[in-house]
Amino acid sequence: MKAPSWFAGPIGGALVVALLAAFVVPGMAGDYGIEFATTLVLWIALVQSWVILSGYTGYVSLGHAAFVGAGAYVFILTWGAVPFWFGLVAAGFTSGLLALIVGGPCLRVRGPYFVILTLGVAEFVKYAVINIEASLGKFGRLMIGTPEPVDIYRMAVGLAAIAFVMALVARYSRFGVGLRAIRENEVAAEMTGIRVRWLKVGAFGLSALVPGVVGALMICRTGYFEPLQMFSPQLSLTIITMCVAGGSDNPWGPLIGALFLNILSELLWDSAPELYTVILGVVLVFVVLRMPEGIYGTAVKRLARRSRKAVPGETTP
Amino acid sequence: MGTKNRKITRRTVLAGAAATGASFAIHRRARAVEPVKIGFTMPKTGYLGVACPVAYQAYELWRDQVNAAGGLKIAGSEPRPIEFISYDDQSEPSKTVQIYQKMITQDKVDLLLSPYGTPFHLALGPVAERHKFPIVGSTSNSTLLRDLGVKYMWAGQQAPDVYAPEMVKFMQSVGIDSASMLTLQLPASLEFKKFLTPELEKAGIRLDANDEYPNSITDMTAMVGSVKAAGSKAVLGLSYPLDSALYVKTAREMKIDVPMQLLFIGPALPFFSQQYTGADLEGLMTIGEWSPSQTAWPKAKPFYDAYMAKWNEKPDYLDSVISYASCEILEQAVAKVGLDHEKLREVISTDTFDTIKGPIKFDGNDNVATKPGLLQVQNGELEIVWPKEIATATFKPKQGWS
Amino acid sequence: MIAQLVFVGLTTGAIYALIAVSLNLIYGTMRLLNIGHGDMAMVGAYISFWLFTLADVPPYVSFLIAPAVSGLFGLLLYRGMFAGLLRRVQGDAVEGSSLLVFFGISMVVQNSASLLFSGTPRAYRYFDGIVEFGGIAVTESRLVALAVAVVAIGAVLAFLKFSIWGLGVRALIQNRAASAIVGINVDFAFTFASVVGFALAGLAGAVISMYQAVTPFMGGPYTTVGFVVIILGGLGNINGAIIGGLVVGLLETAGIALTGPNFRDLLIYGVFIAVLMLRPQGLFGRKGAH
Amino acid sequence: MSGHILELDGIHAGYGEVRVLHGVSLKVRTGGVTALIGSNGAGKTTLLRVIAGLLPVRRGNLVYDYREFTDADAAHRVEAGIALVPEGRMVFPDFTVEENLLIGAFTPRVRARRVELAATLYDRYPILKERRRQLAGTLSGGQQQLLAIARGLMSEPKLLLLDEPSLGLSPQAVADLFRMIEEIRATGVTIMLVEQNVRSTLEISDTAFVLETGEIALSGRAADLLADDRVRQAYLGL
Repeated sequence: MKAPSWFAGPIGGALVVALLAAFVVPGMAGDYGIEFATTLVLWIALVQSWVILSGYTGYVSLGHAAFVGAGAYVFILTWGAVPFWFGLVAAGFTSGLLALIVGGPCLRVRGPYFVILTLGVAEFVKYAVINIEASLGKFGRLMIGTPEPVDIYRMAVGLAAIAFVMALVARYSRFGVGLRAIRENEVAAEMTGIRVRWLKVGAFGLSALVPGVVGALMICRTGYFEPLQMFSPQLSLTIITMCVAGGSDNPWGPLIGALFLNILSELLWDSAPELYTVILGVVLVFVVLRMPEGIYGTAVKRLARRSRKAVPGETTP
Repeated sequence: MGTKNRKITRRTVLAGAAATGASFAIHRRARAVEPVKIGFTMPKTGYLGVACPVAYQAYELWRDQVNAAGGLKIAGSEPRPIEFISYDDQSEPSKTVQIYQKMITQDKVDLLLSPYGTPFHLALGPVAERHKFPIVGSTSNSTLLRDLGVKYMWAGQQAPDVYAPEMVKFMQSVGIDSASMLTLQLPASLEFKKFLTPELEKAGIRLDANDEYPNSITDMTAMVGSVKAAGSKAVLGLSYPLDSALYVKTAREMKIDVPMQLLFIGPALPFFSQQYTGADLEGLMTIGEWSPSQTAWPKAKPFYDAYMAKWNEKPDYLDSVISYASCEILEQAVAKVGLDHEKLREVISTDTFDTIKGPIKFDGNDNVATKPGLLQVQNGELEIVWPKEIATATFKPKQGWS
Repeated sequence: MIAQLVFVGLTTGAIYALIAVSLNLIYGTMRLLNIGHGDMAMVGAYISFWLFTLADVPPYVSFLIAPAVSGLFGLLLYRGMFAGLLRRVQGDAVEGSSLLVFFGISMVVQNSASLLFSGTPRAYRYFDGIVEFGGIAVTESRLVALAVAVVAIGAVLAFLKFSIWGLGVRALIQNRAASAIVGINVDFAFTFASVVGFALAGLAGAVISMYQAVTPFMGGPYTTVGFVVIILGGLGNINGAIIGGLVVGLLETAGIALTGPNFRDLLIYGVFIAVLMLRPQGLFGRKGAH
Repeated sequence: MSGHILELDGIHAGYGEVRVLHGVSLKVRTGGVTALIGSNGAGKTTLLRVIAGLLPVRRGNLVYDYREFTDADAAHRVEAGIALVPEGRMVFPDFTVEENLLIGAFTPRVRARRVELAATLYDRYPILKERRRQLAGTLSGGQQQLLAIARGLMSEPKLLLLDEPSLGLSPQAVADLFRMIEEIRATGVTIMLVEQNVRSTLEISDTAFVLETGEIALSGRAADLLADDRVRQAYLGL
């Protein structure tokens, strides 16, 4: 799939939605609404970044927490010393760089080895940062003068839009064809001349840029940095949950997964404050067992069957 | 466990949908007076889930007591019953921020109690400031709250820069001239270490073994072994509940024979005395300046008894007590000036409050009335051994293990 | 001191090995990545705690009851969920799907426990005398843990080595199609692996409850260690899991004695990463086994 | 030499969306060697997998030993006397030679006699006895093939399915293999043989079927097929 028209539509659409979200929602929603929307939009940015490597190639990474944490750490280190925007960009690029460094060796292993290895690397980075902070005599760092919630929200919207476009381009460009060839059959892909190794490491690096910035925005929200929080493996697992719930073969699935789980969590924790994690678990099990292609994949399939027409964004089993 | 606040809340209005301020309670109890809504979050799930019951159990006890006595007294109006609006913040400060905003703007709570833990107080400071909503802090003890420069939040516990010198004074008073320090790599204990180290140095107390360990620790043999080899007169365990228990297990195996063995958080918790009793518990020290047997505080013993009766376990002398005290402060302030937030801020900032741990008075963000202290297990009960003014017993060196 | 460190490391390692062996039994046969394994240990720990607290049932009786309950749980999960999944899905997709299903189950189990029992840590005293021998002093519970782990692992090994069914399970771990060819009832063997795998996790939990506070969220670290261990030892390699468990146990005691306790995790994950870089199939895995 | 041990009637089977067999019907006589030949991708391996119960029948009927076996699972078929020696051998590489043999007698009918069955096979194939403690993964290709067949014999099959046993073997090993097949045949086991080595196969076979694109294209006595022009052209390169 490389039809440019198919490209332009969603990108334009993403921009329009992003602009609407950035300027209309704050007027309508109260403080709480903006906080909810920020959370949602940050999750969207995270899941879009995750699919670039893990959704398209099938290398399921549990290492996203490391990139979020590393971004947050660089951001707090540069806080006050460099302009705000520069700090954000530095956060993204540091995480990207980290991914490039660890990606080479990590991507030599496959399947469950890769899953657990990325978890191990993320934990390693976490405890490294904890030790560095402790040796510096730091005990959590406070940020004073962080941007207003509505500004953080707008930045998050922008970031999510960028992440979405990145995921979209990565999916439907030649780059994406290569990535998906890796998932289908890595050896065959290599033999057809695809530079598998570069592609994988490149995708890993690319997928780490956005979480770095997300990490920076996350600490802006609370004005506080503490490594144990920012490097939580729970975050990586939640990303996977959202992507799988939605379907992780294209940018639409994770988008829907993030929307679905955020709204569900929102509905549940209010009406059943202590049961919602339990119900969330049940929903996850149900989706995986009954809708293996995710909500989006299943919906597309149903629609296709009903209309007997080709539907954009084909899915693979 | 225990009774949960079974309230019916409105369905959250999602972003995008019109978040209207007009609230209609689906279910309103047939009461003449509308309850006072008090909101807070607790980390019921997530990594703090193990620690927070001591705090919310104190809140719930307070609510039940006030309601049983006819409701919350409000200056200029009839007493009204208390209704809690409480949520699980999943041990995530960002969730706390989000939920407090919701409670302020959508649930329209009348008053707020504080969440659990220092990072959560810090994250909440700016929210209190933005909405000009006073929050009496409880389980927060960091100098960072001061750095935040907020006018609507106060710390219940003393910051380490006040605490550390007191601890060292105590050590000098009992002739301790050397110590080993074991520090958990979490913010509160690292901060304590930072302020304690120079104080020890100033006082000429030799620091022998000085290790830090991560929260994932499962075995302390190596660390406690280095303490044993050092032969210090004190072990300062800047630890949290689970690793405090691990320390005791290991120290017992290795027969650590040190007169002062202090564990930051732990010995006062109920599960600790399920696991260790008698000679093992005897003589252990922890931080805190409260005891039900301090007769200078007439409310202390009744609180202890009521807590025991309701929850069938002892309160935590640090967290339960300060959480309850923060409720008392709010209660007394409301009785004096009503529910107006600005007036509340005014009175909380200036008045002296009579609580279960004696008078509390704030200067800036800090409680300046309570002197930080140390507790020691003696005959199975926690006694205040420092400061001298409120001591309920004198320090006895730890006498070995069972 | 060295003897003390090594011995304590071995007791810790033995429990890790027990958890890893059971995790590997489930992974090796069915290719299910059970990230709820530690939560089964948590269930076992609560069973042991409540039986002791409410009914004065001594822990050594719980060493039978806890595995029975968690084994039943394994049976229900296999019959209710994974039998169907394994029929439908093949290859890498099994690992991916099972990871998520178990993540969901883990959320349910952890938070149900939290709802039922609250987050308060629980503990009880049993086997808490101190035994001294050859310059080593340890709490009895450590010795009991060591003994239980050795006996349980020994029983599993003996079964795998000497019984025809054990041979069948080992055959299944190597090659599912070939196992079907020789007449192994794969479904039955899967059921067996589920029951035994979960039962051993419950047993480990009952043992752990003697010396560690019980909380709803205590399982997570054991799951992580379990995975680190089985990857160190080679996925599906039962002997590798035992040695891997002991290696991690020793790293935690002797390793941090040499470096410093703050390096605990850097050490464990560092060794883990290094091993995977140098020998991607694990210390004892066969090249191309996977 | 009477009757049919296996009767297939209109068998359809495949993998996922891919259909491989489109209505295969054939009857295998009891005793002797039946050859199944055909080009790559014709569905020979698939057919053997269907007979062994590794792949479900989608449509059609499978009767073995005059009993309905269409839906029986693999374990039941082994118990009833069907043994498959798969393509690529599939010995258990981490097992010793002995363990590989013993697991071959897993099915209840022979399980109790597994040690004596192994002893019999050791007598027949001394090389296995020599290597009994060696890991199967370290054997040569020819030895692994021998082991795979011996493992199949451990279940005392009535019908032995051999899938490409000569693949990758040296000429000497191939010759040994065909001698071994003749010996097994002499013990009364019915053999169904899939081979690329069409000439040698037809020479030792009694009957033969030619499978083309999932259907039976030709069948008859092996000797007749060896003389058939179409077979000579397509499979013997003459």
